[in-house]
Amino acid sequence: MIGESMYQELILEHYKHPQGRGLREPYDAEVHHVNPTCGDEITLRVKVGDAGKVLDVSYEGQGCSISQAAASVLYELATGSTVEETLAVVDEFTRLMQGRGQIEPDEDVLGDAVAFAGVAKFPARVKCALLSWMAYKDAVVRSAE
Amino acid sequence: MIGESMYQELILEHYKHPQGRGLREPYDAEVHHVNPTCGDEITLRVKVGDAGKVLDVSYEGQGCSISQAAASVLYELATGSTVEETLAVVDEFTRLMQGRGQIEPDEDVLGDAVAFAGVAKFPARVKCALLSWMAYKDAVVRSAE
Amino acid sequence: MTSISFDVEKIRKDFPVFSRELPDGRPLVYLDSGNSSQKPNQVIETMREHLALHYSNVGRAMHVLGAESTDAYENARDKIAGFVGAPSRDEVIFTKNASEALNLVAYSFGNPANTDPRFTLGPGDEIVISEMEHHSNIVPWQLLVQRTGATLKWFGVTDDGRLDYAPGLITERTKIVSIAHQSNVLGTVNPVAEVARRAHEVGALIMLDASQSVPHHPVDVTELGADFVAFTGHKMVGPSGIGVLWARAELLEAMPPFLGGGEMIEAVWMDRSTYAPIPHKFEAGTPPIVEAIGLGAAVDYLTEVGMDAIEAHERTLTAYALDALRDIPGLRIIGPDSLEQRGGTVSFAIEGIHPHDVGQILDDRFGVAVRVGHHCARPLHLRFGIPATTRASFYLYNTTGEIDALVRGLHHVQKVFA
Amino acid sequence: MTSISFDVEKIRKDFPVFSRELPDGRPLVYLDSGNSSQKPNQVIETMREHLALHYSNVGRAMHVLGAESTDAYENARDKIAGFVGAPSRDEVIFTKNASEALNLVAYSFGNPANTDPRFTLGPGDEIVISEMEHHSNIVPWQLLVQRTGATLKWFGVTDDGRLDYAPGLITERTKIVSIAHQSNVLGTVNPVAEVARRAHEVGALIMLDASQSVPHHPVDVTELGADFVAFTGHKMVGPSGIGVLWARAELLEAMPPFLGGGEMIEAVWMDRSTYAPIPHKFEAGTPPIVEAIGLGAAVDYLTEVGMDAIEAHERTLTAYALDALRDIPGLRIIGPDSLEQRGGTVSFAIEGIHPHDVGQILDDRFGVAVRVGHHCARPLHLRFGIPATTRASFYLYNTTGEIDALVRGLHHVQKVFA
Ligand SMILES: Cc1ncc(COP(=O)(O)O)c(C=O)c1O
Ligand SMILES: Cc1ncc(COP(=O)(O)O)c(C=O)c1O
Repeated sequence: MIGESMYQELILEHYKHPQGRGLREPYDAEVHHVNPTCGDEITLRVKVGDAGKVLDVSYEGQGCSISQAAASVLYELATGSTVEETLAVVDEFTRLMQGRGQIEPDEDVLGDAVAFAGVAKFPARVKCALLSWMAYKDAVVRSAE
Repeated sequence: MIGESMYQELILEHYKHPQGRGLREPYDAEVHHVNPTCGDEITLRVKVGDAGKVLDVSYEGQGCSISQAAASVLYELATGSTVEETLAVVDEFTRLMQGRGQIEPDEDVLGDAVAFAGVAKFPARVKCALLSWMAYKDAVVRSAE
Repeated sequence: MTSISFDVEKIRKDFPVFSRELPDGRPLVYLDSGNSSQKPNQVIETMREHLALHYSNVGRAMHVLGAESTDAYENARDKIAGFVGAPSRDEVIFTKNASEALNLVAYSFGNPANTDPRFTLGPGDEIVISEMEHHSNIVPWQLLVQRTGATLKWFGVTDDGRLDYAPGLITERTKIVSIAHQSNVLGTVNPVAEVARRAHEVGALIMLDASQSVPHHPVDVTELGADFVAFTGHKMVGPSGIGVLWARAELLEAMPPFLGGGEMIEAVWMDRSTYAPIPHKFEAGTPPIVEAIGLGAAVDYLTEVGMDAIEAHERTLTAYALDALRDIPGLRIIGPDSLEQRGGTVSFAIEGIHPHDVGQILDDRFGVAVRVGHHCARPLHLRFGIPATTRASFYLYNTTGEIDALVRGLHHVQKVFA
Repeated sequence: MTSISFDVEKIRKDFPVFSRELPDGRPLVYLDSGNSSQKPNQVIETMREHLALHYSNVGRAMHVLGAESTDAYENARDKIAGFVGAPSRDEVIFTKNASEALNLVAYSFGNPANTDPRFTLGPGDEIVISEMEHHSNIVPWQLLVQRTGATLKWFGVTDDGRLDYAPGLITERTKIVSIAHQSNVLGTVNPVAEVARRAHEVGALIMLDASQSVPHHPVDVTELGADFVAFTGHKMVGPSGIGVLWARAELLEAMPPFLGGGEMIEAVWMDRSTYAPIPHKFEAGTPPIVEAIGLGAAVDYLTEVGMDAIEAHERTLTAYALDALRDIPGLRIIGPDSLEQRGGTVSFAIEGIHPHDVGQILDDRFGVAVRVGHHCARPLHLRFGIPATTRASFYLYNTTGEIDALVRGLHHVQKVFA
């Protein structure tokens, strides 16, 4: 069951105990993204420091466990890395999610985010998983403007 | 093979030796019908006498053996009968042709025309068989006007 | 729980999918027939045999295979005409799904090349739908008003999930009313005969989206009083790729052609064409031949089981489900919670748990297949202030035991997210 | 006659129809693949298995069966994209047949709700087609000019059955050119890259009706230089009920939606909607799921045999047929009588005998299935001054022996009507 299950313990853990949740100051950019098909929403802020280091990712939102856990995992992966490093992870995560279950995830790049691999088989859920990650990408771009 | 074949000897016989072909005088009505899908054409005249007796059906046309033989068979069945009798045959023939091969033909009513039963399975051919019969019906209606 | 005469175990044996196991040995509990139904061997085998031994194009071919295919295809039309009480077989148009049937009718309006006053449409003219419609009965009309400048109006939905029917919404300006016979979310069966009467009173036409009624109830298009009725093969134990538009012959004759091409013509010149008589006028190109034949087999299958018996069986299941779900704390049924004028589709929300999570855990742990989301009826969900619901929908092959499995699953979901 | 590496007897074993006998023990000689092709076990079995064990609706379902169906359906899209060299899988739109694909593009023009200048259309604007088109590539454009007041123009056809290509017909006023890649009557392969270049030179778009080329030749949509390409599953050993529109992504994004409904939306409110990204934007309602999956299997099958090998085999058959037919007194080939730029479709007229009679006797006595009539290309027949032709069309499973049977049959026909 574990192999098949989309509900890896890790996802439930993040859903029940979201990391880094809440909107914090200071921030360079804030974005608000909505998934119109299911009503999931997220507001997300980023603060980037010297040498492109991501100092904080703070967020607030509502939605299913997948979308909420994805934001929590994102927070953990992003803070402390450089923008460049995190964008590489975002790209790999996007590739995995849009791969319709056909793609072998690169665990070295993805870390905990690999737990979402099962989601890729359900097109309707892919957007849930990507919501916060797309918001993050958007916010990073704006923070550099 | 005989049972299946659309090309009953009778049809070929009528095609090669059409009965009553040619346009004759006198007549009460003349019609010209075309089958636009395959280019078959017929010009047909009727002369009706006392007590609704069909005195002559004369025609000229071009097309496949089915359409030509159908006109020849029509000529034989119609001349000498009453309009009312022939219209009953036309109705039964139409029913047979439009029955998609599902209908048991009434041989007593149809006489030789029963040879066309195999045509009903080929929607593209049904119009060939009906061309002269529809022209006849049309001409009879006009002759009464 | 179900009557002796309805042998659901025997019926299940006709559906090969029930003999399979899901990964990790989960059984399959399929409660998603409102989305699409499973297929019996009778349908699968009819299609296989036709593809293997009798296939060819229809209508235009003049050889043995062509005659066999044409016969089978046109016989399917006869069967479907009989199944819904169509006065004439020529009124049955094969489409690819219900959505195409709805769009076909929508595209008949406001076509500058057609002057029949019933189908002209422009600013000032009105179209009436309802808030409980499937997107396939909303978007075609939105696209139509965008093209023509006509106005779209709609009936609301009451708190208990009924059509908020206000006859006054249908006026002299209304050209067409299009509503669901049965809601795919609420299960509500609408008073369509009454709405049809009102539409005709003001000279408007009426279309019914019967995608959720024809598979589950005996339906007679004449009794409904409708002008157009759309339904879809895949929800009635038939194949994908086939839908049906029934319409009164006189209207089909007055409508402009929709798709142009082979089969729908009488004669073609480079600069103009004349069109084939109905039904072929609306069937451009090679039709879904084997799919129509499969739908014919589906209709035979449903008829043999008996539509009355199917309706009664689903009623039993629905009563059982409503009772069982009512007992779950924090569960709210969206739609009528009595059996009156409703079918076997039950949607609900569970306090504090997103439907996506409900559906996925039911599937992951218990093999229970339900649908979660807005079920292509987003405006209806907006009306109830929720982004999504969980929906269980029943069909002839379902059992009360499967509803028990659903309920057990829901208890587990609540535990996981407690 | 065919090369060792192409084992036609082995291929024929994959097609169950060749193991059947026609009534009265006639063998089946199927020379009507230009109308619709037969299906190999690989396609039939893929469909049967999916219907039996993996079926459910796609996209919207979140359970094991939903994932299996969605996977299989979307994999089919990948396969078809690969088969025709589409730069992106999102450019492959599933329709019900080639006719729907052609109509979809025609309906994209002159829609008052869309302002992209490439798709506006009105009086003064021109559409260019040709006299050799199938009705499915004529009537949609006729309907479009009737709705919009644009002008329809066309290339003629030369006496030897070639496109009478005059670049000057395509002008600054031309919005779209739509022509066949290969004629379904003449067999002629048109110089489409040249026509595409000219169309693009004046800022017009170009659509190719590839219904008769994709099944028979290796086709790469990018090499063709086209903007839109339509083809159909049933002519390429795939099922009925499925067709394909390939188009450049950028154009699909600029086009207005065609059919509205479930699956093609992003968000719906009662008064407006936003649409899904391509390809789903053009796939309203439940798609032909099992049919797309079957087409995927068809493409796998053709790829395994090899499109180059199929093309070479058909070339051999065509050369053999042209030689043999030339020897029949009173027989006139309509179309190129050399192998240059032509495919395996040979149409002809026989002095003094109506094609209906030719076809029916071939079938009746010899089990030889050819097509007779105007093959949905009536204007082309008018051009040659004949109401109808007899057409033999070849595919990977045909043999030179079958062409011998055709020739024997034609001699008999001449005897019957002598
Ligand atoms: C050249 C050509 N175009 C279009 C079509 C139409 O294809 P379909 O019938 O699948 O829509 C055909 C086949 O009938 C064809 O041969
Ligand atoms: C009420 C209703 N209308 C229309 C549709 C659309 O049917 P299809 O997807 O076959 O076009 C559906 C099903 O999806 C439905 O439930």
